[in-house]
Amino acid sequence: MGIVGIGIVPFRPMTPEYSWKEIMYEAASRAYEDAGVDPRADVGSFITCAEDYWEGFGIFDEFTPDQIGAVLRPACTVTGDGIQGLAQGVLQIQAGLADIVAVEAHSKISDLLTYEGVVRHALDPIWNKPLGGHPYYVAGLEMAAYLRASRVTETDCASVVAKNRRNALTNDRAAYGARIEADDVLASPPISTPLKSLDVAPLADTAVVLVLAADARARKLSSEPVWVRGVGWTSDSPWLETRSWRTAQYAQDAAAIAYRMAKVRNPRQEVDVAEVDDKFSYKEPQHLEAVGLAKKGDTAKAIRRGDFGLGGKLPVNPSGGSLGCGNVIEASGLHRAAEVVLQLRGQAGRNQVDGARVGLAASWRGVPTATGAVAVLGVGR
Amino acid sequence: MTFRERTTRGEALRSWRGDVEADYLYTTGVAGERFFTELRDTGQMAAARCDACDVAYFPPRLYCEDCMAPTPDWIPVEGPATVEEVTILHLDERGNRLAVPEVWAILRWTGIHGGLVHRVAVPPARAKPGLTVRPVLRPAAERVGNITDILHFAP
Amino acid sequence: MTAKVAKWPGTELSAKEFYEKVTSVRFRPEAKFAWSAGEAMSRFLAELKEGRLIARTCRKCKRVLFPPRMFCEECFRPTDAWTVVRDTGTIETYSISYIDLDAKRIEEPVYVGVVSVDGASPKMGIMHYFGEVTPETIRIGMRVKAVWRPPEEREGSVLDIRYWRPLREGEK
Amino acid sequence: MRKVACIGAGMTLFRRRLQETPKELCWEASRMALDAAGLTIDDIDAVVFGSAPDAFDGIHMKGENVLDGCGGRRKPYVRVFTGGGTGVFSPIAAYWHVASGMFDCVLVVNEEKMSSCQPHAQSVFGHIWDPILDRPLKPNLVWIFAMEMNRYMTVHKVRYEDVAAVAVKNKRNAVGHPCAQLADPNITVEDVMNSEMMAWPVRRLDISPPSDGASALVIASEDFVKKHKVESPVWFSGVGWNIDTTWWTDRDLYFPEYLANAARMAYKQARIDRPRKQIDFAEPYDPFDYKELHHMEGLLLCGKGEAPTLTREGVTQRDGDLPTCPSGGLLGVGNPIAATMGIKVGELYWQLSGQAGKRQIPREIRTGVTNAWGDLMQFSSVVVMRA
Repeated sequence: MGIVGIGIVPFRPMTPEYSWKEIMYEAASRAYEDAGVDPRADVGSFITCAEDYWEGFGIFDEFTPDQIGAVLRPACTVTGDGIQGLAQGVLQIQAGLADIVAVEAHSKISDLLTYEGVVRHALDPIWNKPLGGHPYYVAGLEMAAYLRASRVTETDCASVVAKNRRNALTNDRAAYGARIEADDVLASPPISTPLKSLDVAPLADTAVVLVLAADARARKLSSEPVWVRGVGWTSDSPWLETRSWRTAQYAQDAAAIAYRMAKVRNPRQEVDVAEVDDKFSYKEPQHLEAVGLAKKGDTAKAIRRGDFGLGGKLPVNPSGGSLGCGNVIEASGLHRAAEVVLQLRGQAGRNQVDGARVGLAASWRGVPTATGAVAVLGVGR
Repeated sequence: MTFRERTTRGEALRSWRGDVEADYLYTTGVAGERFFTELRDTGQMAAARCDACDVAYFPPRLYCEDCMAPTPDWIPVEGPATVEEVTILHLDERGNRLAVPEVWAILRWTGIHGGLVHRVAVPPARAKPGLTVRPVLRPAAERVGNITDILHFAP
Repeated sequence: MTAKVAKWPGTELSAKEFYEKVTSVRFRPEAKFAWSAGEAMSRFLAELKEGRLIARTCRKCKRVLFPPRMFCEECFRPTDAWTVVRDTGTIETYSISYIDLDAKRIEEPVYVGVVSVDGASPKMGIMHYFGEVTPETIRIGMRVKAVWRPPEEREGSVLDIRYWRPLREGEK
Repeated sequence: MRKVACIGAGMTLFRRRLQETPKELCWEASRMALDAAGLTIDDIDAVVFGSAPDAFDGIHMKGENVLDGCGGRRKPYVRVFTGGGTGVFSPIAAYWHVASGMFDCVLVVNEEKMSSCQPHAQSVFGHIWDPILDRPLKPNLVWIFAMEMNRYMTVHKVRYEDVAAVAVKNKRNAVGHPCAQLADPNITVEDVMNSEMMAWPVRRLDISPPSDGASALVIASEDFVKKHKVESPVWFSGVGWNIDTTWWTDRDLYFPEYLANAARMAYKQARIDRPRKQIDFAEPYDPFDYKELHHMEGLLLCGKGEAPTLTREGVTQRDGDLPTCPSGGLLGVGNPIAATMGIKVGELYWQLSGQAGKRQIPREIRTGVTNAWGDLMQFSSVVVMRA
């Protein structure tokens, strides 16, 4: 399978000039233009990644087909992250159900007035929800658990924020590029200790569409398609009480599946660029360890050496990540896969990682989930 | 931009208010009913054992999340809990700053898989992993039969 | 299946058990929105306030698209121009509702249905109320006209039209 | 393309109120399906979950919350969602998991707990409409059906009693279903015609009841079936799905074009060119009685406007030439939206494997078709299965 087209609407904190349909239409138009396909004639299946409560609809699936070209075509919603949607597209193509699949994910989170209320509504209705509390206590506890289990410190996490916001300054798609230092992060007000306000990726709006094609079609459509070498998606226990807090188990399991499919044996040597979920600062190192791109116990040193910076040994989140671009909810994973596509095509501008041939995108669905997905993308061969 | 034209007057753009709210009544379920009636009536807590996996789950449940076997054998959860991780929460449910921050913790019991995530009534400076705490229940006459019957934990 | 299974899972509760006996949690989430209406709907609402129904045209499929949209879902291209359509139309279908939003019974039934609007492409219309009709007189195919609220009461909402009434003899 | 079979099914009772939490319902159905297939959760490579709006159970990201009950922990697990169409769509997603070659054995679990929503599940249906165009009119879900039913009946000059006959047939068929909520061996067309008017032309007994429930299926590859020596697998021979425009007030509601598209997609894969001749029985989606008629026509099992005649002539009775909803359908067994997978794809499995007990169609059957329908009168999913 190859990715033959991407469309990204530049991230912004709010987008009053677009309805949710109009912002999706823009991403789809860009992606189909990029791929050189006509959605009304060429695309066999359409997938939108969305959750009703993020959107404010009883059944959001109703409101998806027109703006992605899916009227009177096979289309569905995956209530998950964009890489989970991408995975379903891969399966559909492998199953012979479609030759070309369009995968869409978006965030119109600025339409939501009660973000905390909706996140809280995802907590278990019997054991957690009735206790109240801002739902980010889950992230606070997880950060505490991770920092205690690793040698990564609050300062290391702060430097992740500084790196990603700075990377975002040279990414035209990012909404939150800024020159801030680790000290600024450490001095920002506490949310749920050790988590501070600048450790949290700010929300943003966008829409992202990827066009996926079967091998033969991909070769026809593109001189250099970006191949989906492997994809994996899993969940740890949804119970806060019995899940793994120190390790991102879901990311570890998802990566294992993706690597097996991609025949990646030594990720640290084979992956040239990574875009891993950083909805909270500590998630970047935690995810890097889980997907085998940082060695447990060594991560802090690698951060301090600058291994994950632009120009480092393994550039991580050169796009700026969620911390720098903005947290776009279910579109986060799909956006990062698209950023990896740009890197592998050599179209990442100032943030280009030289000679990138294999890239990884890893997503997480955010608090309170323990679900994530991993895609391994590559060019050549 | 993908349209033929766009308005350039900010005031021309509308937003439309609404919600997706409703009232809910969640039954606590088969396992929850057993747990919460016992907690309400006797103040006791219990975990559900999976014999095959030799694991006692807390909160108790109907089935083993690992092997999917039923877990009809319950054992009491007694003694103090240990604080495994702790966080000081500075925001309320709506994102406003709390005047008095709350202490939340992951609480574990020896020999039990799982535990609870709950508030701990302790000054933030004393809120550290390793602290032992006990549940503070609502007075017996005021219990309602759900998790709020445990008001918080305290040393 | 059936023969082998002695007891089918599921613990049935009566209303009394459900509301009064078993342990439970009551909760109301906070999930409030202010959806951006966007380019097309913002204009549509503004025109309603002026007592007009507006559509968009697509040069490729030659349709007059109502309600208006900035892109044509058939041709997957941007639509081309605004055009005012009429406030008369035809009842495509209807219902006479004896229940409200929460399925509670209401005294006076509500006449509701789809009206296709004159000047838009065939079958293109909106859902709305009908008035000045009875169960005996309302019918599919009936010609109707919008009854607008007075200008000072309009808010830029579909409720700026109170309902659609039968077109009178000789009225166009 | 790999051959894919259903090798086990399970479901809970369908009831107005069940005590189980959503995840407990999922577990009960999953456990039963695994037992029926003679498997344990270790045999399952991936899990698909299906459910309709989060707003029924009242849990944001409901799929995440229930995943342990579905056996999805530490496995590839995903939830797909096409409104009411989910009941026949999540099995299609399970199908592509296996057909892709990536997984050998997949569990698909569907669940709905509508009783959580107070005072009535209807309160949530208010949120399924367009916020700007529709919601200000305070619409009730029944309006959808009423408007579509009226259009259908008017275009084809259908008599109400021929529509009511569907409710009678299905509620009677449900007598043989151990999970049924509204089975009634004695119901008559008069009972339906005399039931309370909800939204003309829809009366109370035209409508399936809101329910709590869950269902599960085990879906496996041909290799797995052979390796495990599975008895009476039932094969997927075609799948299809299709969605129409969101602008439902721009369409003629008398015929479900999207369903015809979905059916054509499934029939092409199943090499069916004369559905009426090549299909032995059907489980059309029947949340309302006229919907069965609408869907028989959309499934191309008869011409436009012919379904009422087939019903009147007894062709669709269990012992007729084209039995429809031998399960008892949503009208008789209940309507926990997505969980109706158990009486749609589940019924195809049980009928084609000869395990339908009292509901078994009394002649040899080889091919069955089912569909579900959802969103705002705009989506359908279709599955064709063969013994």
